[in-house]
Amino acid sequence: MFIQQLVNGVSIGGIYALMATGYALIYSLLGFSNWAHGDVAMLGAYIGFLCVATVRMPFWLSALTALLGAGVISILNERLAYRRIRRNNAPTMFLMIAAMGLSVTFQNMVIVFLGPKFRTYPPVIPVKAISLGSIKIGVLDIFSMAFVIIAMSLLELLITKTKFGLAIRAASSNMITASLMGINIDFYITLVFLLAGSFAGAGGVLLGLKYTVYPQMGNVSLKAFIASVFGGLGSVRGAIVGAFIIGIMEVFVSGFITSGLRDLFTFGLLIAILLIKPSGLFGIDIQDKA
Amino acid sequence: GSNQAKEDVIKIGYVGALSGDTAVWGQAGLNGMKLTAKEINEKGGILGKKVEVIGLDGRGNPVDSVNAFNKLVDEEKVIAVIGTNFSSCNIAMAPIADQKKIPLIGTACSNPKVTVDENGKLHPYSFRIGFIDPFQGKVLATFATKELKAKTAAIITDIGSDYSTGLTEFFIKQFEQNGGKVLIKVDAHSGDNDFRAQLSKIAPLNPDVVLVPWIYKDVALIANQARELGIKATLLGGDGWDSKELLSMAGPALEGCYYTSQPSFANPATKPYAEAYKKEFGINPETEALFGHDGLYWIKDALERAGKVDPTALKDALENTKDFKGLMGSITVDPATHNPTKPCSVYQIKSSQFEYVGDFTP
Amino acid sequence: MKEILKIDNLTKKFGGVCAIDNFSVTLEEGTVHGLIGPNGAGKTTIFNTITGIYKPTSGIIEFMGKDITNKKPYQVAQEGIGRTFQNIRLFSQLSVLENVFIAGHLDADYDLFAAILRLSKFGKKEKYLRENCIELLKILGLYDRMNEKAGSLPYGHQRKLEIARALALRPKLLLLDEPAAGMNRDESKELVEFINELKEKFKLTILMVEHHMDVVMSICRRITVLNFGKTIAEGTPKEIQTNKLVREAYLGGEDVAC
Amino acid sequence: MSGYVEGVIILIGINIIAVLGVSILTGFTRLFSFGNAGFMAIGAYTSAILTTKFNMPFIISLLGGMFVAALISLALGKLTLGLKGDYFLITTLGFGECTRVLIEFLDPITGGARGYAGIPQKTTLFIVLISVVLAITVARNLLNSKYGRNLKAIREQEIAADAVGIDTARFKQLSFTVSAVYAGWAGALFAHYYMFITPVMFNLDKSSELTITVVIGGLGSLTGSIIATTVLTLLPEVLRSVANYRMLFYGIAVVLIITLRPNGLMGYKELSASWIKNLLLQIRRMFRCRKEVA
Amino acid sequence: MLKIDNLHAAYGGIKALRGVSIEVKPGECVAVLGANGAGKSTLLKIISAIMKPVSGSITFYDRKIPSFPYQVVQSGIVHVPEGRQIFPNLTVYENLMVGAFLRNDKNGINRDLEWVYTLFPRLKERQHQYGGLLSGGEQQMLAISRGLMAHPKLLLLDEPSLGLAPIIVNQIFEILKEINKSGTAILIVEQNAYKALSVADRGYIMSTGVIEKSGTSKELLSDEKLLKAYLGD
Ligand SMILES: Nc1ncnc2c1ncn2[C@@H]1O[C@H](COP(=O)(O)OP(=O)(O)OP(=O)(O)O)[C@@H](O)[C@H]1O
Ligand SMILES: Nc1ncnc2c1ncn2[C@@H]1O[C@H](COP(=O)(O)OP(=O)(O)OP(=O)(O)O)[C@@H](O)[C@H]1O
Ligand SMILES: [Mg+2]
Ligand SMILES: [Mg+2]
Repeated sequence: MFIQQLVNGVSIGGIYALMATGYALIYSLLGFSNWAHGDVAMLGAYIGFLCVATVRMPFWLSALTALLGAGVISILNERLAYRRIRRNNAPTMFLMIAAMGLSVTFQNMVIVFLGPKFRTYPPVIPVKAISLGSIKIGVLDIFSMAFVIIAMSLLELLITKTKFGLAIRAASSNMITASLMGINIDFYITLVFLLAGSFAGAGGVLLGLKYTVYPQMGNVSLKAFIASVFGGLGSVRGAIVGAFIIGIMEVFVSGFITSGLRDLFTFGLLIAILLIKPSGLFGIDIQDKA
Repeated sequence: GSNQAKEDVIKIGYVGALSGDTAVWGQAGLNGMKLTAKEINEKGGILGKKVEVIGLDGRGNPVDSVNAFNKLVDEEKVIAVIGTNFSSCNIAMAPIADQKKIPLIGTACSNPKVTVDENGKLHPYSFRIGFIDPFQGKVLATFATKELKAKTAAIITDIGSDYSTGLTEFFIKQFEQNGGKVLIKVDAHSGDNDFRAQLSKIAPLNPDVVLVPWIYKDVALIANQARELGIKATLLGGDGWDSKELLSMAGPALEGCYYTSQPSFANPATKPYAEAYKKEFGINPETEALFGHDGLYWIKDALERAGKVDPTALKDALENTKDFKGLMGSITVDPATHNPTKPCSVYQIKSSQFEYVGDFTP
Repeated sequence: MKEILKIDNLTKKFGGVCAIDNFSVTLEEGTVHGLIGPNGAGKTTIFNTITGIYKPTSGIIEFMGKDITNKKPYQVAQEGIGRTFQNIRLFSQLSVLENVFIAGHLDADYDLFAAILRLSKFGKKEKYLRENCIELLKILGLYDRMNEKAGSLPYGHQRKLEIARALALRPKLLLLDEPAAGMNRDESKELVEFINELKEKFKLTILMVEHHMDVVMSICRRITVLNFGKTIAEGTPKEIQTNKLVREAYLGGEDVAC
Repeated sequence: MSGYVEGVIILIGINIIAVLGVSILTGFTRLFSFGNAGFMAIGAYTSAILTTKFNMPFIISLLGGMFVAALISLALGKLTLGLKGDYFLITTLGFGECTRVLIEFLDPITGGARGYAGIPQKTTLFIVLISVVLAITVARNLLNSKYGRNLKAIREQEIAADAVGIDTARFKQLSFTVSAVYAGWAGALFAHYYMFITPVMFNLDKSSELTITVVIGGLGSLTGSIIATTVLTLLPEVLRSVANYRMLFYGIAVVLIITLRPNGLMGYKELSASWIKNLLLQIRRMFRCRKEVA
Repeated sequence: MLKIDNLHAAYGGIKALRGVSIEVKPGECVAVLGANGAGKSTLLKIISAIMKPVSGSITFYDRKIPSFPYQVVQSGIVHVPEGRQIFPNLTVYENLMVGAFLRNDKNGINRDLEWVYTLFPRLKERQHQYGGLLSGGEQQMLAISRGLMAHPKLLLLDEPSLGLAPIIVNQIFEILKEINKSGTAILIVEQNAYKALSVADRGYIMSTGVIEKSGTSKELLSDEKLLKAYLGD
């Protein structure tokens, strides 16, 4: 049972991780919680669904379209809302509120134009589970886990080892000065939103395959937010670790104590960690030097 | 009051979730009513007057629903309101319906407190079409022990839902009274989508039946995940299962499982209505559409019995309903509780179709 | 003369970096004491340690005979130590007057109920405080701009406002971190006169970090020179100017005239 | 006045009280909270239980709700007020969710997810109006005293606030507790108006609605908060009949206001006689310019 | 190479520049002097395009200056801004690498890195420390070094001596002389007029948004009255 629950936890954590990555990426650059991230994932899931079920494209092409589509939507968010707020030099809280507004807008846009129905992907990938002794592992879980690990490793390399990474870290620290050093801020921000949006799209498609597609499915991104705080805001690695901590924690509390108190334990652990490490497990805290 | 006896339209309100995460039901209910109103008007209306349906959004939220109810009564001057499918919304609206003396007919809201308050006092203006949790819980438990010969049961409950917790409570009571044993009750939250942590606890206990008192979207997920984890037990559920969507979402995983509901789209009598609905709106109807249909006809029936368009007269006529025949079965109102007494239908899923098994009373 | 601040064997380490290394100094009441040294010598760190922003690794800080070593920043301020910041830290969205007003909060000794119920005590204290603040702004020459946002003042005025804010606290000891930074000679000169005036008027003791030698040499009674967190010299301006170590480590070949 | 209109006015009043609490916390101290609905829940349930189970008079229940909210804010603040920015925010979010989950879990006392019914209707339009006036006066007096100035100092520059002798921890706590008391107050009024409460009424959506309102009104403007509350409570009512487009328009409105008004509706300013006078002057000047051009 | 003609600028309603015209010729070092709030920093901000002018023209090598900061850097102008503006959560080394962002010559970058480390050994000692934890003066050294890492054709410096110890100030001006000799043009804003004019070929004196006076350094330094009036004795 313990091992089965661990498997369950890792599987849920994987989904959270996928959502948390894009979320952390944007946080690291613009310093705000993009509450619309989950809804971009939701739109990605719908795009993929419509491609597969209505247009009858092959799955791989549909998934790709979903990734790109979500990326483009994410860029549009930045272009139409966030960029203007950034230019106004408004506090970062404004970005977060705008994201919340976008989240409400997207969810209801789907309800109005596509209907509030629940939808399921046709079985393009086997949903079967393999048994290892008494342990059952979903094929889809293995597939999504592999995707998560590969995508994360590439991203980690991108951020720590390339000029792209240096540019976004510099920009996140001080945009005006970064542009004074020759960094094309708008370009890199667009790139980051594309990347984050595509991650969200991938997450959306995976969520759709595993569960169902519906307008509120993006609300899991709240877990991504919590995961990022666990790991240290803005740290992609931290967000991933945090995602798995939450996934496993939730499953263990649900499995061994009671689901009714699940959130209590999750937040209890969160506060406990923050009391010891005020900026999360991997967050760097540059003290405000007087 | 006699809001509008003189006007030549009869305005009936509908409160339901027209936006937000539960809009599936609210929109279906309103559509259903509009379709029905059209039908009634084509056949000459009620007491020679045309029916007009006014739907307002209550978001499935008690506060919004109360505001919507107030607006329907105070601004739109409706003489009765149908809705909602959420007990929480109706419990909040019931005292106001009493204050304003406007009948309120709940649809799938199943908490006893919708019509009878904390202290057992009747809300005179509050009615409902669907049945109450204790009733459905009892039927399910009795069906499990008597028909399925189940000795052991497990339950997975949506702890955030009054519907799910209510059904669970009364199922346990009856199941144990019938000599069965509830091996485990696990909690989960809707919106979680992944129930494997909870189901993994059920799997090794091998219960005969598993009660899944959820809404069909979650039922589909729970069923699929339960099978994935090797749970072979028969799954049981209530009227939350009642949607064609369930078949495509979980078909094989639910093969041979049962649920209780009102007579609904699995009932051949509803076929013409379902087709008309599909023709009009281009989508399959949800059960809430049938509630809208029956609610409106019920009001027609009562008004015609009362012989005049007046909310209080309507209330009295509703209270004295005997054997009103709707698409969801016949309704006879118990004047002490305003709950309809009607049999509960049991359906089975067989080769990915709903199959009517029979009517049961506990 | 009475000693007002006494720092004894103060050490502050950041990981491997020893920013202050066994530093000791004694300030006499009513004097201006200079603290100079190369960049990164540990001067700002000493300020931050005195004011409780950093906890010292070891050592004792005594203020008017009282041990304030491990006090919190606000407690140190309430004891009577005001300071300005090397990187200006004004309440930039608030008006000039509000900046000073805030710092005077200790003078407004009414309680929450008096404030909410607008008791007469509240009105009196507020009026008194407001007059004091305006007085202070007049002295500093900021009266004309008192309703402007602090953040939109030119650099030099911002530095003055920082001083005004520190004074509104009615401190006995004032710590100034590079008050003349970004000022030209003329402005520096004005500043020197101005600080001298303030010192008399408010009976202040001042500890000042500054890289403008003309300012330091003309105003300080004594100067401590720091390098790598250690004192390398202490004495009168004359002594410091001629000190070989100081010239090598800090002044370079420069000839500084007083 | 129709019952509907009265109901909407009461709802606006209750929302104003809750939003003022968030305004003090977020607009004037720059502490972001996504848990104030949790304090509302505490106020609502405490007062409801006091009224129904202990037969307390309404005023005692009301004060009881506020008091318990204050106590809990003290305990929570002790733990979390040291955290910065979004880290603090997430703990308040967690608090809000945990409150809801706990109320669901403590079924025998709170009625769980099925809600708590049978609360007598004690909140009247008159009581709400008095409460709103009181809430505004207290908030205004508080903010226009050294307490409010100290909060603003913390908002602007915490280190400098420390350096002028402001016990930042104490004042943050003050702000947090005042905001909790306001939320508890609103919650108690709410419970005794709608007569029925369920945990979902006080979920994350409610908390974020409060914060959205404050930001849209302008961080640092009480009148802005009041105007925004009125607008945002009325907006869905006006849109109620467009049914399924309702929340879509609401979402779009939020995005538009936040992108087009860089400082919210009111910025840091308060609506006052002189503000209006300035506005009129500006308009007049505009007219003059036109004339000159013409 | 840089030519500014009749430049106007404003913050909201406040006019900061009112018709400023200056010029920097290839290989020249030019100083802009003036009291607090004269508009010197504003001038540099406009050149590097982080602020938009109200009117006026700026050309670089006879071409209109681009409208985005990164394009300005691409064209060879680097601005070392007022108030250090280092990246607090990047290490010293990373800060320097951002300075060299547009360069692709690995060897050249490494050579320049060694060079700034020899200029400021302090930075080498602290190379893995976060920029935000440096002392004020160390940050200033880092800001200047970061600008040098870009290897610009024209270097804009806003009060480079701010907060630096006298010995370092002297050193900085020696360095500026050196890089100017090796062909980099410099436009420097300074409070320390004498120091600035000792390296500059020419100077402009600004007050409240207008150029009051210009001339070669020698001329300006010999004009006692002028120095007294605008720069304090
Ligand atoms: N929080 C910190 N963490 C790590 N190192 C620090 C920290 N604060 C200061 N330092 C280091 O301690 C040394 C002393 O810094 P400090 O700011 O006291 O110098 P300073 O004498 O004020 O210099 P300047 O004249 O340049 O302002 C510096 O080398 C700095 O890098
Ligand atoms: N962000 C701003 N908002 C409003 N006014 C500003 C702003 N920045 C500068 N100013 C005003 O513009 C004018 C010119 O400022 P600028 O910073 O260019 O002066 P400066 O010559 O660099 O002065 P300093 O020697 O103090 O750095 C000043 O009057 C200043 O008050
Ligand atoms: Mg310093
Ligand atoms: Mg400047």
